Amino acid sequence: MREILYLQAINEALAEEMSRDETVFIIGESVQGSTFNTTVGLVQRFGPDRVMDAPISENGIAGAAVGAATAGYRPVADLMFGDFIYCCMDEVLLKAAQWHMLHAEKVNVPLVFKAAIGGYSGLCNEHSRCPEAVVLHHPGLKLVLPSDPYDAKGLLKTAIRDNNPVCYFYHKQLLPMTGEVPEEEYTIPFGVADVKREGTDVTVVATSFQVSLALGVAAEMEGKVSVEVIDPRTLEPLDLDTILESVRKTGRVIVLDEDTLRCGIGAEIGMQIMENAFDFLDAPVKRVGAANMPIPGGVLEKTCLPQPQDLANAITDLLGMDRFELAVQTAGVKLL
Amino acid sequence: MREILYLQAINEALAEEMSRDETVFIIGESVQGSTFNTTVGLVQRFGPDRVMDAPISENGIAGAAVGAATAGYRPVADLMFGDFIYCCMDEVLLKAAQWHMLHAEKVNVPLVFKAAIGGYSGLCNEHSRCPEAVVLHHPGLKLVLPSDPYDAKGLLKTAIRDNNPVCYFYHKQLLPMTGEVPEEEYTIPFGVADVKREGTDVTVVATSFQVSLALGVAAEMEGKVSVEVIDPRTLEPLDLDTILESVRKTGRVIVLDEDTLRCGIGAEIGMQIMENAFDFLDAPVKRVGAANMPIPGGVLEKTCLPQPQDLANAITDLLGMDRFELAVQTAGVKLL
Amino acid sequence: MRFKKKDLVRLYRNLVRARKFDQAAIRLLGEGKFTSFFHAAYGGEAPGVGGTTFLRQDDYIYAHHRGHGIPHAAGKGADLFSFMAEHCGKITGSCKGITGFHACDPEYGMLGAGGTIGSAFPVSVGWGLAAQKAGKGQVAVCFFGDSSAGRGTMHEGMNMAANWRLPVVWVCENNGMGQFVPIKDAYPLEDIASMAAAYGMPGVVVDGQDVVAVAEAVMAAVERARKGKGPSLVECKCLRFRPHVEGAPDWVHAEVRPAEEIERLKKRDPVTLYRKKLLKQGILTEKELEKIDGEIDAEVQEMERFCETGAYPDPSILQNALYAD
Amino acid sequence: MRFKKKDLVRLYRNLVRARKFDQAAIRLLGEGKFTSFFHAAYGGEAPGVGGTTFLRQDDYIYAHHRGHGIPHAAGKGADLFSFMAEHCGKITGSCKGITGFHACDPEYGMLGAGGTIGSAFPVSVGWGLAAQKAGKGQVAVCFFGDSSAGRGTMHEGMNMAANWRLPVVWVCENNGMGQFVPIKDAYPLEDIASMAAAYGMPGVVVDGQDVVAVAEAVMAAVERARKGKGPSLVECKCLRFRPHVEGAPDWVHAEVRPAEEIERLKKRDPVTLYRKKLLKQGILTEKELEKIDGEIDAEVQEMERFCETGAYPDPSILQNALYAD
Ligand SMILES: Cc1ncc(C[n+]2csc(CCOP(=O)(O)OP(=O)(O)O)c2C)c(N)n1
Ligand SMILES: Cc1ncc(C[n+]2csc(CCOP(=O)(O)OP(=O)(O)O)c2C)c(N)n1
Ligand SMILES: [Mg+2]
Ligand SMILES: [Mg+2]
Repeated sequence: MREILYLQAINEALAEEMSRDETVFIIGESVQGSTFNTTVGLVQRFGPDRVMDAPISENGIAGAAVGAATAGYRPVADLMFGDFIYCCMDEVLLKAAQWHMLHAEKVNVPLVFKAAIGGYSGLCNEHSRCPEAVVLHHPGLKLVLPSDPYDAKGLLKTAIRDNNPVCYFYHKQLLPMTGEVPEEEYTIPFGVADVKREGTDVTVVATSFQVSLALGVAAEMEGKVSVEVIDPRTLEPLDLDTILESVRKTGRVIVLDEDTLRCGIGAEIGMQIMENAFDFLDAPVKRVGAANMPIPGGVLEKTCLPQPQDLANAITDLLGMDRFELAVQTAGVKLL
Repeated sequence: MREILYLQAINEALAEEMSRDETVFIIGESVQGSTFNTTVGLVQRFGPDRVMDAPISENGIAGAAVGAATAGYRPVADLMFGDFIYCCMDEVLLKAAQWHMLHAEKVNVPLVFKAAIGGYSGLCNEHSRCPEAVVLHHPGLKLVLPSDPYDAKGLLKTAIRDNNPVCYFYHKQLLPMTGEVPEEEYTIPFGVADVKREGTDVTVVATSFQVSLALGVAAEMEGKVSVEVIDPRTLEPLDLDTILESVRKTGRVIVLDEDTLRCGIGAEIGMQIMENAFDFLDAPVKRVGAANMPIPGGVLEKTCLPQPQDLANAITDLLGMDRFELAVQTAGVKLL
Repeated sequence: MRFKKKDLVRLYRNLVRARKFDQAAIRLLGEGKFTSFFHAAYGGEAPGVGGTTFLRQDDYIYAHHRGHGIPHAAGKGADLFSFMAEHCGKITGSCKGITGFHACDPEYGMLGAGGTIGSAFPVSVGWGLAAQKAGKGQVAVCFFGDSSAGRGTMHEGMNMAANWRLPVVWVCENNGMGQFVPIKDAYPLEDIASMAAAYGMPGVVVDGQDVVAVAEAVMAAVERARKGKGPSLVECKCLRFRPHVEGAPDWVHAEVRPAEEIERLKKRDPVTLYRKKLLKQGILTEKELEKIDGEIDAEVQEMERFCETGAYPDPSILQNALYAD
Repeated sequence: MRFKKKDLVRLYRNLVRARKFDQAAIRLLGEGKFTSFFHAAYGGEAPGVGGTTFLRQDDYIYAHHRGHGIPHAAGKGADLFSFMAEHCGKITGSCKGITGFHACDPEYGMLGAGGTIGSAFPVSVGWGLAAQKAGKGQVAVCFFGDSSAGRGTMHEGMNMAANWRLPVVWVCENNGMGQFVPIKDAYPLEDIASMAAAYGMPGVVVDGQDVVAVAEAVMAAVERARKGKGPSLVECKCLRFRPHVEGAPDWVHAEVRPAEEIERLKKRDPVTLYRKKLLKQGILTEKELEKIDGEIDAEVQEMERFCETGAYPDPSILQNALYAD
């Protein structure tokens, strides 16, 4: 099968859905000349009315998407860096997420908030965040986190077709990742986890770029520890069954998350596991994530964000083994 | 000892700290004519330069507080309803919370974000929220949740004197609550939980208005179940020790939280208990909180927000007892 | 727009409907029949009514929170019964009692409402965008208060609309107050309309107590928008006879607004002014006016029965309501 | 403000410092010595330098992200070595290498910086408030880009400052672009200064390539602010010779900006223009200019050594750094 880049996969999904459905349009800052190359070439093909370069107005962009969605369009609001969602929380969390239910299902809000998340580029606190936990805390938004090109394309197509607001967060470090993507049309349903690697000793639940990190660690540990890596792919809806099945097998779980722990993804998935599989657990669920601080830039970033060695340590600790040094490095794509 | 209202306790703390320290000032919408009566009488005493009625500009108010704080003042930024924090998340979570550490401790950000939180008034999604989990997820902000007049006063005085940004969230349903408050000056240190009721069968961890709810349920169950109610009072810093001590005694815990569960306070405290006292637990930590939906108004609100009976059911389920009906009602103050 | 007699009559009817439904709301809240709060329009009904009565059914409107959109819904022709039932928390409400105060009537271009002041602006841009894309000549009319203009969302919304020449009309209901704060203490200039120039769009000030003046100004802006000439701002100087929210003190900063001042304001009651005008111009006789008033009184009574008899919603309606299929 | 010869010389020195440090930054980033990104000021140094050189040390400034504040820090007199070291991620950096690009020099009124465009406005209001309360005649000068003006925070900030007559000066560095989007496609009018009228404050446009013109306009606004007359907006029409961010394509919408256009822009290089003027007016001779340039070259070399020799911070510096005592 042909291999394409993660960013190309996103681009293809956008192009295909825009061709398929005239009501789909993109609105955001510098989307014609694409900050992360995911929207490259689209304005040439679909024109500036469907690939709209907006003023620097996050509230305006997100709110306009809500308005247009309720009026029958399917906007993809490009928020550029995921961090910028902090500039339009009212629109995202209190409008997009809530208007369908609160208005007694008389209106739909079919839109996608698309944003590039994540660190490991040394860009400091306001260009490195992963806003998943904040989104997940607020009912009403679906939450998609593709970890490779195949998922990136299939999940984005599903996101655009969904009749609900979807946060589609793609990771900056994954942009240059290559992977097999069929030429033929396909979509990936929400709420179906993917077992990215099978194992028997310990379950690692991770999304987005952390899947790569976990797979790297699992490969390095091969022969010593058998690590199962589960990628829920969408955190809302969450495929808890696949996770629980794995837990029943391994009895030991780590939730690996790029973000800070407190009230984070690890806390939530950890709790759900404990609530539903307490008796299968040989040890408490472990969380591995960012240190409790704003994300620093420069060389200190790695003190904060989870590193392969942190996961390896957590695994060996959980299994009561001696720690050993890993050779895996976290990627560090320079962003421009 | 004299008894005063919760709202008076807040008012007294403000007045005392403003008298004590000239750099303290209040900035917010309609603070001279006080929306919730917590700032009543202050403009007469301290003048409009220290009790500033601002335009409807949440970003402006929160950001101005950050600026003034870094320049040597101690602003109390009144955000009115806690929900309005969604209109200034960038200022609260990425500026106030982060500037001290990121600027290598060269600047301090001593300010208080004061807001009225909570539901049970039928005011629907945008006038009923409890934004604690979002705050707690972001390192750098202290988080204070007084559950009675005594705590309301003592904790607010500490908040204003703290050299860091503090979110001080007071609950709308508690405003008319009376309680003993000494005439003499006192402060309450952060990070010291209060055991509001001792018990031996089950530990209920709750803050703010949920403490009242838990105490009501505990009283109703008296004789049947011995419920210990722990109020951390500040979620950051969190007095985990007092909670763990209780868990070691009871072996069963419920975290009661007014907000939705996912990535919420219950998930976090639950995880911390499991991480630190797994072997003392006779059953998984239980969470009781809001249903996974935007908070409805009107009569449907009670379908969403936790009710005394929900807590009672959780307690009996946890203890393997038959459920029984409670007589306790949730308060319902009409807000104006 | 030149108004014909029947237009002027319609305007009167809608104005009186707005007034009487607003009065009913004040009363119902006082009787404890509302499940949440109410911000009465009393005295400031003309902008909402004048700004909507002559819109097309498929035009979008974002109602201002004052009067909770009763004047706007009255003018637009949306279902006022279900709107009042919503306030009573009944299943027959426009949101099935789920919100307790939001209007939603998609058939009449009311696609939703929010509770954070200023969130109207960006959403209205979205409706304007949809209208422009659809190319059917629809407009989006966004109503907002003087003090709501303090929010940054106003700037983002107005700029985006002007930048893309969207068919949006911004109608400011300037009643001089934002909760307890006079707008003169929250904005340095006299007119909110002064902001329009910053976006290169027309900004006009009209007497917001004169429902015809409002209708003329808004419809001129609407026609302009329909022709693709972009947004405008119409500022209506209006009044508020009641406190910010029913049941709360009527504060101006930390002082109570004197009863005499309200009496003085009441001399410019928009309903009385319009009645006088209609009589003077011989459009309607006293008797005809009374007939209309009586019909609306009957409508209000019927509405009250409608609200009374409606059931409260069952929690089950929320079961699968979070997402659309 | 009438500039004396020594003022004009100081302005030249600061302008050249801005230029040479900015060039060094471009070079260092290219060599992989920076830990994050860099948005070069090249071509647009004059607003930052002209807007800060004559401020008091205790005046507050919020530097624009263009040049990452190098021009502003250069003018203000803040420590440029530590600022460059910050970009190299060293412990000797202004934030000990914690941010990789934020300036912070409280002794020179630089109390911090953020990465979300437009967050400058409200924080600057806070500094203006502090200045007003302190009553020592300080001002806060907030630098921002043309396209940053799209954010709602601009409106909230400008309105609050005008409403309370705060000593704030808003300096817009209008280089015609916001990342890949020309401001003409993001704002309907020619001048950002047109927004000033909406707040009843003066709004002037100056040639942002002329460092003296900038200094004059900003200092006039500063004097006004110091006298308690409130805020002003000074728009500097300036240029950007480099792409939005180093290493990225120099897009205008989806087209690459032609090399010829940049060559054309370079005819209005602010350093060259100012050199010519100084020579023509006989303020400085070619030799004197070269002497200054040489001194700054030496300073840059020293700075590079400073950056090179500095150690990387140890993670332990973050241990107890989240909170102040
Ligand atoms: C974001 C936000 N801030 C504050 C409020 C509280 N609030 C509701 S209405 C109002 C005053 C609005 O004034 P104006 O826009 O002039 O409308 P009016 O009520 O005078 O008609 C305020 C402060 C809110 N609902 N949302
Ligand atoms: C809230 C937010 N939105 C978007 C960005 C991304 N961004 C950084 S600089 C920039 C362009 C700014 O343009 P302008 O204000 O004109 O400054 P210039 O770079 O042209 O000097 C953008 C879109 C950001 N950092 N923060
Ligand atoms: Mg008003
Ligand atoms: Mg620019």
